[in-house]
Order: sequence, then C-alpha cells, then structure tokens
Amino acid sequence: MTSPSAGTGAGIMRLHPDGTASRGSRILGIVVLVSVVVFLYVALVASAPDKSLDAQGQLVRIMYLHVPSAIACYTAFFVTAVASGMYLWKKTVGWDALASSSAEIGVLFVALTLLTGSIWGHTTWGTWWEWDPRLTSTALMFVLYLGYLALRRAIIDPVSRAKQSAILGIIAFVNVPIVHYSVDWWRSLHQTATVASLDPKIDGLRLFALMFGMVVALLLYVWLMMHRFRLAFAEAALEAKGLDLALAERRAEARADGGSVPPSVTTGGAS
Amino acid sequence: MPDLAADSMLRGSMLRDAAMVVGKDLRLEWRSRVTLSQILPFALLVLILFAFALDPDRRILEEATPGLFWLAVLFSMLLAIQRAYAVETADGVIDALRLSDLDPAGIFLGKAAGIGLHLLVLEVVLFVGVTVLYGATPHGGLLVVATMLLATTGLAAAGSLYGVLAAGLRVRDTLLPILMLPVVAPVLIAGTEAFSAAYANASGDGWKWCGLLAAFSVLYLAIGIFAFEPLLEES
Amino acid sequence: MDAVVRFRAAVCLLGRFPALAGVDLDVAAGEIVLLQGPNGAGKTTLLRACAGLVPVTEGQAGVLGVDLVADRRPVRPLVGLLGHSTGLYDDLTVVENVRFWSRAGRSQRADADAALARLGLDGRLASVPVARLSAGQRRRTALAVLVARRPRLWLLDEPHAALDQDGRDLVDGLMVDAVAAGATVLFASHELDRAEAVAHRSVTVAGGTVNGLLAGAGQEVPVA
Amino acid sequence: MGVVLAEASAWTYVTATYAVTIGLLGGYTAWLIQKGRKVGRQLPPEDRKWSS
Repeated sequence: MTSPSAGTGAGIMRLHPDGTASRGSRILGIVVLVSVVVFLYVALVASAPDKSLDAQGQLVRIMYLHVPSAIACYTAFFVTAVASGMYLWKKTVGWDALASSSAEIGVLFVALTLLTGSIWGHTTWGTWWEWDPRLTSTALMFVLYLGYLALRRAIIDPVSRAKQSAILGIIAFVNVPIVHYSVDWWRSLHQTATVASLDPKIDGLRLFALMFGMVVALLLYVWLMMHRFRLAFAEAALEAKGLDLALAERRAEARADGGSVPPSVTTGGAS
Repeated sequence: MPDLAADSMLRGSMLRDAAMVVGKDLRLEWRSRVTLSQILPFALLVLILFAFALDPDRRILEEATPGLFWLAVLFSMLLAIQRAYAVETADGVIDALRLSDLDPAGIFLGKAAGIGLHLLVLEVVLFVGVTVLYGATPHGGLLVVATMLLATTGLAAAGSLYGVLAAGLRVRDTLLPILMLPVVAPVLIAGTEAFSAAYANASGDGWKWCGLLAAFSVLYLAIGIFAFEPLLEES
Repeated sequence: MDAVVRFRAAVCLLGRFPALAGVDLDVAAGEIVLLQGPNGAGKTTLLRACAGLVPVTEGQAGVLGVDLVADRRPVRPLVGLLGHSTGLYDDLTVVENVRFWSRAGRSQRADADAALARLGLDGRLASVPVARLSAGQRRRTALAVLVARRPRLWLLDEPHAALDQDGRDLVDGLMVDAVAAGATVLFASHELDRAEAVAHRSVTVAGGTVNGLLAGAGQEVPVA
Repeated sequence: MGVVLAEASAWTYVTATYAVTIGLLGGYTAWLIQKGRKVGRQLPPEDRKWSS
C-alpha cells in the first residue's frame, strides 16, 4: 500500500489520497468521459435532424437527453428498492448506503428528466409544462423521492433511519406503477396528441444516438454510484468511529463519577 | 418479522386488537371532539376558500365540484392523520403500545379504521357542503357511495401507515404532507374521475376508477399489516 | 431459578450516544434492587433496556430467560415499566385508561378494578380525564396500570417522585406485595433514606456503567 | 407556431438543454468528489478499503 500522502498510482492513474477514487472508478471514469464525447458528437453533429418535424428537426436532439435520463432515474429508484429490501433482510450498513446513494442520484436524474421534458414541451406546445402522462408521473416521483431524502435527514439514529427509509424505499417504488397507471388513464381521456409527439419516428443514426445515450446515462449512473456509495460508507464509518470515542469518554466519565468500571468490561469488554 | 403478523392473523387476535384500538379512538374523539370541533370546520372552510378562488358566478365551481370535493377531503385527511398519531406519541404512549401485548397489525388496522370513520363523517358533511354551496346536483348515487367507501379505505390505510412512519419525528407535521400527497394522488385522480362520471350521469365508465381505488386499498392494507411492526418499533 | 436479570458488558446506544457503556448486573428472583447514581448516569436507559425498549448493541443481556440481544420483543409482556412519562391517554378518564391498558396487556377486567381500588382511584377520581389530574394522581394511575398487568419484573424509574407521604408508603407496600407474590423489583430513586429501607441490595450506576454482580457470581469472562 | 420557429432558435433550445444537463451533472460530480475527499481525510487509510 503506497504511502497515503503521495497519492497512489502514476500519471493518469494518480488517485487523490483522501478521495473516494480507486483504480476501478478511475478506469470507468475515463470510459464514461470518452463515451460522453462520442455521444455529444453523434447527438449534436453526426446525426441528421428529423425531417418529419420540418423546421424543428434539430429539436429531436433534446430527446437524446430526455429519454436516457428517464431510464437512469427508474434504474436508480429500482436499485434503491432492491437495496432497501436487502437491508431489511441482511441489516448491514452497506445496503443502506447503497439505497440512500441511489435515491439521491435518482433524484438528480429525475430533475434532469423534468428539465429536458419541460424545454421539449416549450418548443412543441409553447408552454413550459404540459400535463403529459409521463411528465406528470415523473414530477410526482420527483416529490415522492424528495420526501424519501427528507425522511432520511429527519431521523438522527442511524439504525432506525436505515430501517424506516428502507421501508419507505420499497413502498415508494411500489407506488411508481400505480401513479404511472392512474396518470396514464387520467390523461388518455383528454388528449393523445402529446404522447405521439414525444416519440417522433426515430431511426438510423438518430436511433443509435438515443440508444448510445441510454448506455452513457447508465455508465454515468454507475460511476456516480461508486463515488456516492463510498462517501456514504465513509460517513457511516465516521459515525461508528465517533461511537468508539464516545464510548471511551463515557467510561472515563464513569471513573470520574467514582463508579468502578465493571471487570467484564475492562477484561473481555466490548470489541 | 412478517411471521408475527401471519400467526397473529390466524389467532384472530389481530381483529380483536383492531376493534379495541378503534373503540379507544372513538371514545377519545367523543371526549376531545377534535374532529367535530376543529377538522370539520376546517373542511367547510376549504370549500369556502375555493369559492373565493374560483369566482362563484362563472359555473367553474359547479364543473370542478368533483375535484374540489376530493381536494378538501385530502387536506382534511392530513389533519385527521396528524391528530390520530399525535394522540399515540404523547406522554410515552408509544412505549406503552410496544410493551402491551397488542398485535402491531391490529394497531395498524384499528388506527386505519379510526381514521377511515373520521374521514367518512367529513366526506358526508363535505358532500352536503358541495351540493349546497356549489349547487352541483348529484346523480349516480351508487357510484358516488362506492367511490367514497373505497377511496376512504385507501386513504385510511395509507394514512395509518405513513402516520406511524412520521410519528416519532420532530418534523412530522411538515414531513407527512410531502410523503403522503404524492402517494394518494391516484386516489385524488380516481375519486375525481369517478365523481365526474357520476355527476355527468354516465356512471358506466366511472366503475373502472373504483377498480383502481379497490386495488390501491388492498395494496396498502397488505403493506400496512406487514410494515407496521418495524415502523412502530423504530418510531 | 437463575437470575431474572443477567447483563454482562452490555452497551446501549441512544442515537449515537452510548447511554450504557458497559453494564454488569445480576438480579435474582424475589429481590428488590435499588439503582443509585447521578442524573444522566444511565439509570433510565438501563430500566428501559430491561423492558426491551432499547437495543443492546454489545455484550450479553438476558431478562426472564429472553436474550435481549437476539430479539428483545418477547420480554415486553412480562415486565411492567413505570417511567417519567405516564403512558396514558390524556383525554380518557382514569378508569378508561386502566381498563384499556390492562385489556391490552391481556389482563382481566377484575385485575383492573382491583388495581384501581388498591391505588385509591375507584372513587371520585375514576371518571376524571387524566388531563385534569395532578402529577401525583397521574403517577398513581400509571401505577394502577402496572399493577393490573401483574408483571413478573417491576421496573420503576423514581417511583416516589411527585407522590405525597402516603403515596410513597403505598409504593413501598406495592413493591413488598409484588415480591411476596413472586415478582422481582428493580427501581431507581433519589430518595435514598426511604429507598434503602425497602431495597434488599443497592447498585451504583455511573457514566453508563454498572458493577452489580451478585457476591457469589463467578467471574466468567464473557465470550467476546 | 411550429413552422414559424426558425432553424436558429431550435439550436438555441438544443444547446440550452445540453448546457443545463452538463452543468447540473458536472456540478453534482464536483460536489461529490470534493465531499468525498473532505470525509475521506477524516478516516484512517485502512477504513478506506477501496483505495488500498
């Protein structure tokens, strides 16, 4: 293990000593960066505008961001639900850190989905918001998972925070289809035009741009997760470390109070 | 953890405990009259505020009656849930609940039944209020009643579950709305659409919304029965 | 009968604060044990831990044969906890509260009425909402709930607080009667003169640690 | 309204969307890496098993 101060590895693999980077995350980071550049080239330059939308041909390029970020946010919330379930089963810190990290990144991607959807809405319907079924259920999911993050911040005790947010993580995900289904029903009564324009006929290089966009979004999600998970794990380790310190202080307080620290504590004692 | 709920269901203690809890809640309401003297007036106030907001003489109120009705129910529901769990978190009662031999699933169903009954009373009053204040003449009575019962079950089950989730927290008053309202949005949609169908004398296509409400209720009753125990433990 | 309470190097956390940082305690059946110690020493947490309300994160902890570290819930119906908070519904009357909580604890109605009588609450006070009672009367009502449950282990947190003289005599009498009926009592108190008169043994709690092994208890080194 | 939209303003929407996306993702990444280092610094190296 090289000395922590000088940073590990050399050249492009030189990692910051304190950070959450590792060989794996650095390699994936490079892959993500390269694929983003390729994606931008294909999405913005190489692929032709969509003739069927006449003057708005260029606008189809917004879809290359909108659809992938939607895919990424559903993936993130699915990971949160699975990690929450695993936490209830295994009760280890790792699963809780995974669930919370994925939820936070999911909220970021939901925000992106809403932003790109709203800009797309302004170009085609002239209003910054359209009660299109998918946009509406995405907005509801946004608030729902903001509530999940708010619940995590509201609970101090790490164990009960993990357990309660695990249960909410599962219930929230179970809600996604219900919200989706009822909103689709709700809007399908009133108009179908918006649904059609959200999926303009896509083929050729444009289809590649869209598909490649999804791959890049998922790679980016995994990369962000590697760092966010390690940050959450480090914070949990810090909390645990704080506990040992508090335990030592508490026992010092006992001696100061004139009480004697019990034999089994000093000999066998807590690990 | 789930096996506890399953075997207590077999012993039938779940329903008996639920009856005990809802009996206690009704007696508590009888003594304190919080719903009658505070939540009910609030519900009517909401209807009046809608009228200020929507210019009564331009028929908007009458057309929007189904939606406004269910919005008023949703806001009153938040107060009813806050009250239902404020009672349980006061003065160490939650410890007494844990120490008692009451089956957690029974407590969940009891609290849900309590919230549901309070909501039904509120809905009846709101229904009269909407009919009188907004001049909306109701049709399709069967669909209206069915929607009310199913929606109330769903709201009560979700409310009882989210109520205990937020119960132990200092910030529960501000956290409960953002946790609950996105979850009960489908009930608002289904309720409004079913009522619109009833009011438009086209009860036929209102029934599929009742199906959605029934599915929502069954789902939340099931989740509640199994998730209530760990939540009560942690709150 | 082995020890009703057996703690070895037990650690309990309240959030991130180690309220109990290492407890060694034995309480044999039929004993009345007094917990002494300054405020914030961990007396309340220890009583709540015995009641299975606080997770024991390290060490060994057993009450009435239930291993609290593995699953602490089964011990709850067996114990009676009298804390600083009363655990009563303010809007319900005294008799409604005692009857509800005793039924919730699977006791019979007769136990509830007997408890009310024993605590002198079966007269005028019975139909008074708890919200309108004085602190002492609320404490008596909470005691009535505990008596009605007929627990095998009494866990009392400063039972004498807020009670007048005959109230305190009543509490001492209840403790002695409970032990006579085969229960065990563990209580914390600051009124040392009265408490030491009734207690068989006294244990000191300081800085979340307790050294309360019975004289004869072997010095086994707990499995780390 | 669609037809009137000139080719140029279509591009401004597209670039705005890409700028917002890259800005948000970039900002979050910067915050994440920086906080990772801040927290990592307080942990002894053996607790950071991903970097050994």
